[in-house]
Amino acid sequence: MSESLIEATAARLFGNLVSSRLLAASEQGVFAAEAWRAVEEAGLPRALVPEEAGGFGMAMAEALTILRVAGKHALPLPLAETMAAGWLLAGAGLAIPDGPMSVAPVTRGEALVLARRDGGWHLSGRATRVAFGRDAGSVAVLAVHQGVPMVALVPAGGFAVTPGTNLAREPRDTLVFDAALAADAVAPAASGVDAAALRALGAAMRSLQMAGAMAGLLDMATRYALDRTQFGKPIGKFQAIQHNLAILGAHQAAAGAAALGGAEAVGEGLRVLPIAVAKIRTGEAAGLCAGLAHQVHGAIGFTYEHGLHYLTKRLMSWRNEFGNEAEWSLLLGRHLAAAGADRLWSEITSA
Amino acid sequence: MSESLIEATAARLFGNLVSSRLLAASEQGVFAAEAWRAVEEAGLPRALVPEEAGGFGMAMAEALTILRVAGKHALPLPLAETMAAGWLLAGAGLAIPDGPMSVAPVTRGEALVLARRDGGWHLSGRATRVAFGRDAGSVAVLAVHQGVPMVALVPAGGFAVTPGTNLAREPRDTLVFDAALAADAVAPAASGVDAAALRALGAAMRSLQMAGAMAGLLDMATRYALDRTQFGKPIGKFQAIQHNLAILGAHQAAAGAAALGGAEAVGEGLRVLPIAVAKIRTGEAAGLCAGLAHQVHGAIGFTYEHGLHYLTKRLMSWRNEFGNEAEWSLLLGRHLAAAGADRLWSEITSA
Amino acid sequence: MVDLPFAPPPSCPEAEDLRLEVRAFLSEALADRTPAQRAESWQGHDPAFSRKVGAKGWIGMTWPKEYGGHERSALERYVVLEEMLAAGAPVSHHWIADRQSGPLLLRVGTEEQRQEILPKIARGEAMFCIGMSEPDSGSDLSAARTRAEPVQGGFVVNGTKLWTSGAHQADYMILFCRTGKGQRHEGTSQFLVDLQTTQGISIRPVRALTGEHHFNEVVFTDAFVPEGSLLGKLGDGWNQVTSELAYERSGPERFLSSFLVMTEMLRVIGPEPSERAAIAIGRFSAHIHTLRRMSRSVAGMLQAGENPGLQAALVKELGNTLEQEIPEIARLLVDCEPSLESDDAFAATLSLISLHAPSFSLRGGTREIMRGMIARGLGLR
Amino acid sequence: MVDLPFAPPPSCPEAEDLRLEVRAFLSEALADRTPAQRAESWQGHDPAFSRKVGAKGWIGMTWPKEYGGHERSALERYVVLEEMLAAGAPVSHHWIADRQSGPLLLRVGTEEQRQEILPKIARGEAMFCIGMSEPDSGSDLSAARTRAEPVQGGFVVNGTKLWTSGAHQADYMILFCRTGKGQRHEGTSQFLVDLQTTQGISIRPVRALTGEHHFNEVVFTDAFVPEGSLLGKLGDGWNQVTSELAYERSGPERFLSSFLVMTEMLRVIGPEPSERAAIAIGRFSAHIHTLRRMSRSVAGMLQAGENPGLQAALVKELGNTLEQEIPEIARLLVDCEPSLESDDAFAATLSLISLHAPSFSLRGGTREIMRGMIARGLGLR
Repeated sequence: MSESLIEATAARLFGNLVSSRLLAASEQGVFAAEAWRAVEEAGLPRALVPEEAGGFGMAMAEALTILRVAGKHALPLPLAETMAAGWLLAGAGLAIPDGPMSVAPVTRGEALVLARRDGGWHLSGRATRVAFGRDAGSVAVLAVHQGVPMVALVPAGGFAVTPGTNLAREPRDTLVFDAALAADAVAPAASGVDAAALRALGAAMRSLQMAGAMAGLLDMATRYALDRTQFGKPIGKFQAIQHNLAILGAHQAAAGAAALGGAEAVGEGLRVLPIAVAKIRTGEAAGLCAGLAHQVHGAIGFTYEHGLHYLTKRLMSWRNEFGNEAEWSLLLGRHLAAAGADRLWSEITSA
Repeated sequence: MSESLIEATAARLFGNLVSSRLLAASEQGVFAAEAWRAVEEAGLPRALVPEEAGGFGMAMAEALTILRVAGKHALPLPLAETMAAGWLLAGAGLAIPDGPMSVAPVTRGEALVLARRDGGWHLSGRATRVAFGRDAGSVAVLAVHQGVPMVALVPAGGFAVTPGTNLAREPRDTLVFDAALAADAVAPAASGVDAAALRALGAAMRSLQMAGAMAGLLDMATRYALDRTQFGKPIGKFQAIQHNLAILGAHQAAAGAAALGGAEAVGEGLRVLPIAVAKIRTGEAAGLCAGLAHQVHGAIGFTYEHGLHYLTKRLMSWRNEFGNEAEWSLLLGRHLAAAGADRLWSEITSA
Repeated sequence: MVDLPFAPPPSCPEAEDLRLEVRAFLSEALADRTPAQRAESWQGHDPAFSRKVGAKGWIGMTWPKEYGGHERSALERYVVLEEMLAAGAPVSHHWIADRQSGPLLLRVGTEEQRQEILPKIARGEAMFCIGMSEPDSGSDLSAARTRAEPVQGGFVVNGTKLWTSGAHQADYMILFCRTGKGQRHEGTSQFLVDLQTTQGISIRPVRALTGEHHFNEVVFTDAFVPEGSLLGKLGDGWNQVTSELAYERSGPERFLSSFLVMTEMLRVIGPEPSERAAIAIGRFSAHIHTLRRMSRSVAGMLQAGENPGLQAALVKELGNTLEQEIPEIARLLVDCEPSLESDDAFAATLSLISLHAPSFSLRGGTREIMRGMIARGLGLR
Repeated sequence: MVDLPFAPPPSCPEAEDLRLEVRAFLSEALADRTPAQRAESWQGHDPAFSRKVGAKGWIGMTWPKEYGGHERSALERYVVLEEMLAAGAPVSHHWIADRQSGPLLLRVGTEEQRQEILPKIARGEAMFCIGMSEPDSGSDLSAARTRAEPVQGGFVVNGTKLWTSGAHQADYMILFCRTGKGQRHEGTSQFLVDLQTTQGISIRPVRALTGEHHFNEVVFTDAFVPEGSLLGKLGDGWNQVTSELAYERSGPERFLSSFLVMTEMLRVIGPEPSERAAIAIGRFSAHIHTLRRMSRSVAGMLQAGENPGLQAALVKELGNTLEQEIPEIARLLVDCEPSLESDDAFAATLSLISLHAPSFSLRGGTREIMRGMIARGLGLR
């Protein structure tokens, strides 16, 4: 994985912030507020926001690579979600608040309803599996009004939270909205931005996080194999372990390539096919790499104390979020089948 | 694999009969007539025929294990087919001729038509992928007449043959029937014997042949790994090769167990679920074991001169015959789904 | 002729009557157990349940009656085991003792040890744990460093055991440690350690990645064990432990750990599944059907007094692969964001089993160790 | 930080124009080729086709113009390669020379060798074969025994090369053999052997399991090669061959060998596939899409003059797995009894590729060798 300047910066920051203690506390439901402030001070949550709206003005593909680094460190913060919220809000021309944010809805088939009321708006509906919903200072919501996708900014308090978690005990909450919003808290989404686009952005983000987590696994597992001695030599000298690490290495490399392809596609107007590829390929690699990393680590990797599980549990969760491999494969496969056999190759090369 | 007396006898016989030269000639379309005579003299083609009809009166499950041995030696003869034909004929109370036989139809969806004509019968229709059709002295045919499954014995000449082959260049011919048959050449099939039953018997037989072929692969690949030296030691001393052979060994053991289960089910009135299990499990193992055996052998196994391919090409063919894994899995899966979650375990234990 | 012999399983018609009896018992005894609790499989702990199982005569089934056993066949015992696993019964209070510690005592224990312990096990009242692994001795058991030094009237034990499942709940530990001067396999012995009465043992939880407490670190500090606690022959520990491991690996728990994912998936999918789901269900069931046959063949070997070490390794190799594959396929057949706290039965079951799945090919011997054993069976080592 | 660096592929917009040009050429040049013939992939042999490709300027694309090359980028060359493979073009007459022998000559050849040979290659008129493997030297190249002894004016070669693809059709062989006293890697050299004029070479077909003739055994019996045929430095054979192998493994032929099965499967499955088929098509395509990206990254390394050995091994590891998986899944999605003689395009394509599939993870270096290289890249060896 070649590293850009922004990635190097993020790696230094996250490396300093994230400890086993922080991760364990986060699993207990304690929001890492101090770490969040440091990340916010570095400006990272606004990485997808254009310069004129208070962001860096960085190319989107490059900005998104921050999430690969976050994934590698299992950063227990709503960085991806706040970036996505900022992108939604900036696209709609809405002001972007400070503080952690999230986006909704994220689950297929869910929709929120906006209605005009008293010169302002009223938002209602239910959104499940909202990442860090309980910790968000505000949530950027996508809702349709009279056929037009609208973006609304809803501050905490504008929704009721029922807590839930994923396998890594990251918050994945159910939010029930029933809120009056001021007229200027709602605006039409940027052109082309709708529920499918938000889902695609989420898929691209999780792909990058997964690619980072797998790079972390490769690093941890290889180091462990060089350290741990059994039968009189480091286990990394056994051909079977070498092969396991080689396979892990190959799949994480593919995941990294696919995820970067997805990030580029976000920058090119959210081209959906490379994002599908990214989520399919990283999702498939996730389980495989997690399994191999555990196999190399043996019993120690199965303990809470050892940090391996912070990465493997995230991988086992993230691959299901914003559409699993089957969902995206079905979309991609149907597209290719409709194009037909004689266009298969040209579809793949132009996707 | 534990060996019965009949298996030991068959192993000795096939071991003497089958040579690389015989196999190469068979691939060129030369019928191994001399070998056939020896197999017939040993009485093996009648192994499924009851004593009163001129057979051994052996238990069916035991008799079928001959086919495991045949598979192991890649016996290039219609032994399974002649056994199946004898079983069909004996069940219908028809006389069983000497000589190689085959059965038809064997392809899903194909049916032959019997009509009364001139005090006798007329058989018409087309049957594809009939094993050794061109070499058969006669073909035992299953056809429906007025809703009743009938068995007919059709001597060579009673059908036109268009030759075809499988990947191992075993004859898989298209037969077009248009024959007048004497009244006593046709009789109702034994109770419960219909096209599905014939297909199940075929599936059980191919499962046994595959299990045998995989046992042969394990033997060949293990010996090769002990003989072949690279990097200054037998390749079988490398952990990666040991693991490949262990996986091959495990899957061929499962294939052997499943195939014997299928054979027992034939003896218990053609119970279809264990036969489905046999074909699914051996079919899945077939490709895996063939791939591993080739991987262990390296380039030499890829040459015509080396005998490995006689087994691997058969495995890659047989797994598709009488229903591939998907077809049988669909049948089994639908059965279990219809029974429901709370009966899943009891269905598996009683199948 | 290189081969891996697997005899057809002996037939055992009486086992099928027993099966119905076990099912009737379990349907009542487990009525209140949620799918997520059932998914704990043989790690579920419930001493009251184990006592009930003991009262039914389903612990120590194959042992002589004089030691509280029931002199039934290994095939009958097999039926009880697989029914317990398929139903998700909380068997951990008696499982290890029934599987390996009891048989070990029968084989090498003194008459006194047998008389004292075996009836308690058979009643479901004596839980065992296995003190084999150590911090530097996982797959490589012969690197164990815990040592028992002979003293007046017994031995003094020092050292640390790790990954000891259930030590915090167990009554006894079978301790494997060094007692002599030899290297590696030599100079090792086994002891029957009473965890309730022995001084100098501290047990610290080693939490699993789920936060669950199954494993422990067990530290022996000048712990005195009496002479009578030596199990088998002094210095014969390696041989004893090797045959104990064949027992440890011989059961259906090596391929049924994910079975409840299948059950719950079938419930979600319903009676008319998609082609894709039906094919997956059919395929998994064919694998389980075959592994059951192979596993009954292993039971037949136990019944005949043969060592099923190689065959058990083959079953475990295939079974672990299947157990790990089932949740991976299931999650794609039923769209689901897994969560341990989900009140959806499928999601909760899938979550727990997915998190445990990586351990299936570690516990009871890693995949590498199993494949090495099979390679040895093929004459490659 | 342990990692396996993979730079994003450089962008190369001009390559996309070229792509359209190649497609137009191929759609005409291959119009009469049946699916089964296309399935032969880069083993298909057609000297007239190769001459046409040479005339288009698509052989030796990156070489200096003074040697008949076209000074285009490795990314442009990559586009030509993958378009040829995806279309099933019969490229074997020029493939090896373009991929590795030409670059080898460029790197280490004498000016005379380059002037004489490279333009011929670039015209598609010089077919090369690679004399590396021997009966006892497959994966272990350093066990080679073929020897060239110096004599007046040149060398006399004795020994046997095996698995030499296309030797019976080739004009030249790049011979790897021993020339010095050292063991293993030491004392080896490479020679450019003119197969048309050299005496003492006999070429015997080694038929493949399909009956096809691609491989050969090439026996050298006191074969004299002139001094000027030494390629590179005497004794430097091992280093030269190692970097040659990185070229051998760097191309898209390591993951596209089964692509035509997908094409023909899609034709059978039609525009409205079952959920199961659509998911499989989507998944395979995602893998190919990703491997293309990685492979373009390798091309970028070649362009930058970097050694892509490790990255090529990663692509080959993943690519071979995919190539072998595609026919295995396809046969279950479309019910089919394969036969090489079938007049059904899918069956014929599937048959040929299924039979060849086991060789994908052998040719160009076995899976074991690739994984060993990756492990070395991770610092484990």
